[in-house]
Amino acid sequence: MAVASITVSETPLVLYTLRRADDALILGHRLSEWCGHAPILEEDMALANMALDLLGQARELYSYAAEVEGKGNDEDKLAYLRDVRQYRNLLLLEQPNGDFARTMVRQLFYSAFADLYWRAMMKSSDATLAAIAAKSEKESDYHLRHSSEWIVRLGDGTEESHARAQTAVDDLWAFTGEMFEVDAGERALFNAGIAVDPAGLRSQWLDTVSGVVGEATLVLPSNDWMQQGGRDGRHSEHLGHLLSELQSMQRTFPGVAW
Amino acid sequence: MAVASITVSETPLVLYTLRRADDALILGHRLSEWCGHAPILEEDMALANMALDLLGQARELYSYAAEVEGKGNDEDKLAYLRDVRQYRNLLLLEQPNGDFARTMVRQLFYSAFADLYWRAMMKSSDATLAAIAAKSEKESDYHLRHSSEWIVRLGDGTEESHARAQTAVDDLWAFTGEMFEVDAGERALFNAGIAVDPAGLRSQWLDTVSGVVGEATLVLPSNDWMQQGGRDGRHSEHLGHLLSELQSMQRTFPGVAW
Amino acid sequence: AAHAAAFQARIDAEERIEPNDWMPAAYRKTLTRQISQHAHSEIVGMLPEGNWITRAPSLRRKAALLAKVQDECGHGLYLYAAAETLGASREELVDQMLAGKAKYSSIFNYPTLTWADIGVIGWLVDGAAIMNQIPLCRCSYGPYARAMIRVCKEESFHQRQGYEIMLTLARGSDEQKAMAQDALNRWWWPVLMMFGPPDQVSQHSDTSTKWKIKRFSNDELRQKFVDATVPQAQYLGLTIPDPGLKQNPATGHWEYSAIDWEEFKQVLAGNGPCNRDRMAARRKAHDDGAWVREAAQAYAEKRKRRQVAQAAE
Amino acid sequence: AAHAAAFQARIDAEERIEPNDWMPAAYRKTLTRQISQHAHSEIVGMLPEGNWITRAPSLRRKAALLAKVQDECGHGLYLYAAAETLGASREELVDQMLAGKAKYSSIFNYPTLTWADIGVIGWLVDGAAIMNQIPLCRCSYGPYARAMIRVCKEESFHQRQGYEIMLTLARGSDEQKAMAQDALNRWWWPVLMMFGPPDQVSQHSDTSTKWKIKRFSNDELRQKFVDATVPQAQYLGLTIPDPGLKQNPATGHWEYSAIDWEEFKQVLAGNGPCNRDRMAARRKAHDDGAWVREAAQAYAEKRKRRQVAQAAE
Repeated sequence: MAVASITVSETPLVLYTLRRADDALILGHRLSEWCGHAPILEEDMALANMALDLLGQARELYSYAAEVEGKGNDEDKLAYLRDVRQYRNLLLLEQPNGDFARTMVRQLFYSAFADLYWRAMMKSSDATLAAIAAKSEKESDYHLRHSSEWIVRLGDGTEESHARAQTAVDDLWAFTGEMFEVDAGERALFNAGIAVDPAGLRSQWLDTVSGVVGEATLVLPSNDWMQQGGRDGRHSEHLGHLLSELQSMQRTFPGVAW
Repeated sequence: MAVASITVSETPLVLYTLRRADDALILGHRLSEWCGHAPILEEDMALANMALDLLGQARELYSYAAEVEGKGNDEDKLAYLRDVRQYRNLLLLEQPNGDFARTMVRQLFYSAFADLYWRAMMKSSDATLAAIAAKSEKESDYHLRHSSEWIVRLGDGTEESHARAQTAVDDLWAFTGEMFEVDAGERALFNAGIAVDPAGLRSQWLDTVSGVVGEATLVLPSNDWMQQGGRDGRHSEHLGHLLSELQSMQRTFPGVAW
Repeated sequence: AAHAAAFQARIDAEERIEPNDWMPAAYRKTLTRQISQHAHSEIVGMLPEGNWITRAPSLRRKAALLAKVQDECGHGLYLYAAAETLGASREELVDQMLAGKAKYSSIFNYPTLTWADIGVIGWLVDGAAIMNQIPLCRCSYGPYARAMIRVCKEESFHQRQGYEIMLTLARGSDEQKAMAQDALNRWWWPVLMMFGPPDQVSQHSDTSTKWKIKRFSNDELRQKFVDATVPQAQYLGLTIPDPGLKQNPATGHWEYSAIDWEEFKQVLAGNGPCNRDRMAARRKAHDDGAWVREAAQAYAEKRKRRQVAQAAE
Repeated sequence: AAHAAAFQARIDAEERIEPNDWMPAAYRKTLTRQISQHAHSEIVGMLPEGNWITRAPSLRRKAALLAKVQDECGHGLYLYAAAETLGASREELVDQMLAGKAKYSSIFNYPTLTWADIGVIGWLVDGAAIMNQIPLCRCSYGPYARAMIRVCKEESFHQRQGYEIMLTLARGSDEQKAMAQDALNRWWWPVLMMFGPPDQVSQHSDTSTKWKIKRFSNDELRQKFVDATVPQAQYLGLTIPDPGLKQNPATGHWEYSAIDWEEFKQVLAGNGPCNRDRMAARRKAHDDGAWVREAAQAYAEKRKRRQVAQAAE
């Protein structure tokens, strides 16, 4: 009987790195689904750009997680041979693209966080994470600007685009709280100066997002209930379908090089 | 290195049976995608009924193919461990569901054929195929009636439903020719009284389909170009995606019982 | 008042109330709400299991799962028909649900993440549903009672199928066993919540009991379910995720830890993992199907006009 | 007439014609058609490869494929910009394509069935495109020539990537080798057709040659391609699916069997395996994106009005 999925020794640093790698891969994968289907060619370019940035981040983070783990895993094993319950990405990032407004709202919510997060992580005592952060921060800054510009255009565009953008904000809002949650393992990494506490980024994140949403003549929901589970592998039903596609080749042809 | 896909010793009878099994599985799978999403609850029931009939046919046909082949394969190995180039179904049947009109036109085109085909196959000199035919003919008869009734309702319903039904007819027409094509291996089976030549069913099929389409105030396209390839595993791009979903569990967890 | 007394006397005598019989407005309203919520639950309940039809790991399981989900749709149809005998139309009831004004069972707001969830849903969710529904086969309202008899028969078939999926996993590879345990861990507490709030805080129960719509309290049914389920889990070799679970040597009952009713309230209020997805899926099916329903109606009207015209010739 | 003579003299002297220069109407028309068809091909060409982005078998390949498809989109953009210098708007050109009135390369009407098709497209389809496009870098029309220089540079990078995918497969497992051979079998003849009809029946070539838009005949380029490709296939250990293929000892050229031009004509006429799917995908992207384009325009107009209003204060 062949082995199905790999096991990962999830020490705090491995798990921490893996969670960020999964974030980048899953959002990058979602963005790549637009390729060839965007509303204008310039957006085909821009969405692919953002997807490529995120795939690049994912590859570095997976490689580092594999290195820290030291059990012979590598970027591809970590990406292609873990099942849905082993994935640790934020629920926000696995949500389907929906229409262009939904894709851009997802991007705004995440990039506004990622930009602050990576900037803070540039001071990590872990040199590899600090280096990844420096590159990722520049990329997130562009993603944030790009998605902000679109949210303003859509929100303050036509009646239809306004309604679509507002629906997207309402539907995705409950997934934003998870970005600021941490567990005990992560807390230990803050104390070691390796990681940063995202709770400290929340008010600045809210300022950024409120600013964009306000300029877009949209409103943030008043419902404060926030959904969680992604960090522990309790995902929505969407991720399993994404993975069955993402992993189909590696699952069908196990153990060969491509 | 684990084995990816099985190999099948495609003697004429194995291949012949496998092609019909793939037809039933792929169409059944497509119909099952509607489950929970149909326009009315009665159609959720009806589409699931048809899907179940087809899954049942697929299981009997795969089991028989495996028995004739005699190499230790079984219905699940044949369904879950062949890749896209090994699948032999008609291109018509792998086409995405699209809207309800497209699903029903696909069903009409195929059932009008299947009903005639299975009726003729009831006289097969192969007792197993004759028995499968007897059951399948009854089922196809219902599928034909059900889809015919819907095509008439949609074609002769509203302007919108008429336009959607006509588009579906136009788009799927080029896939109907493949039902009547045969290769040398199949021809040998006709001569042995095991199989029937579908070419002989074509004019009756056209009568049935023309009658329904005419009553629906729709028209058949005048373009006579017909697309082929499914019987030799040259599929559309849609089948690969269908299989990555259909096979995901067996590919992820090879060799275990469920 | 004479009507009311006669009505209650019939109830007390275990007679069945039928659609054309006199009944109190509150009885009608309570039953309409309960039956339609039950119908909505069957329909929304198609979605979590439907999520695995295209990925079922064998053809036999695929066919069984599809047939099961189809049965649920059938249950929805009988139940809407039963509600219609009380004067509410299916369309109106469905519209209430799609508008978010009518509830369905909160259990369907949890996601099916692995194949083992299909086993657990059959084993525990259907098991709990049966526990709730068996007493309803003796409900005072005839059409509902008769619908429940048919539903219960099919549900116990589903429950056995679900248990058999679990058995296969529990006797399978290490990964399969882990998958089964994980699914049990995620579903156990939500399933216990299916029996509703604890008796001290439960609404509706008083009149429902008087009218013999409800025959057992939430906590009684929940206890019955736990007592039936613990030995099944033991046989499977799975651990119920409740470290406080223990058998009371005096009563023989399995006592379980406190339930997190805050989660229940949140899910009920719309804040569950899949509430948005479920409603979105049902609304999309409804909206995408509008042109089909319109076409069917337009055709039926045309046909009628033609028949009238022909008859007039 | 004096204009025409001076124009031809500049062409003959290998001077570049620039957008504001005088040019014959037929030259403008020919170039607009050719450049826009080329642009459409880049955009439709995103689809067959795009079909594998979500399923690429390693993260490195996934990133490379996505970057490649993005490059194709970029090529489409430069080429539309080059066509716009001739007075046609991108919108108008795209509308022609979506209406089925403008062509794109028929090769993109074949499906990508396995991962090896991604290798073959890079190796052969891009290889054939480069063969066609290198002479265009010296095309008489400046903006087109400059666009082609950039395109060719990127295409040869893609071509090497594709060959490297093939090499990995050819040195891989038996299944991978079979996958590579199968892809070659399916793509070989359609790729040879990319050079267009044989010289005896080719249209447009006379004036295009005179105007130095076209510098080699279809058959010349096809032969050059076959000669370059046969040794590459040999190195991979793959068999070109042409039993008649043989090297002419006198000329050194690899002679190939007759091409099935009937298939070419059918695909060109809309009867290829993916014509309908490709057009449907592009139309859907266009239609689904309409509200986004409208919103962007509405916002730009609002903003302009606000700036005018502010300036007036």
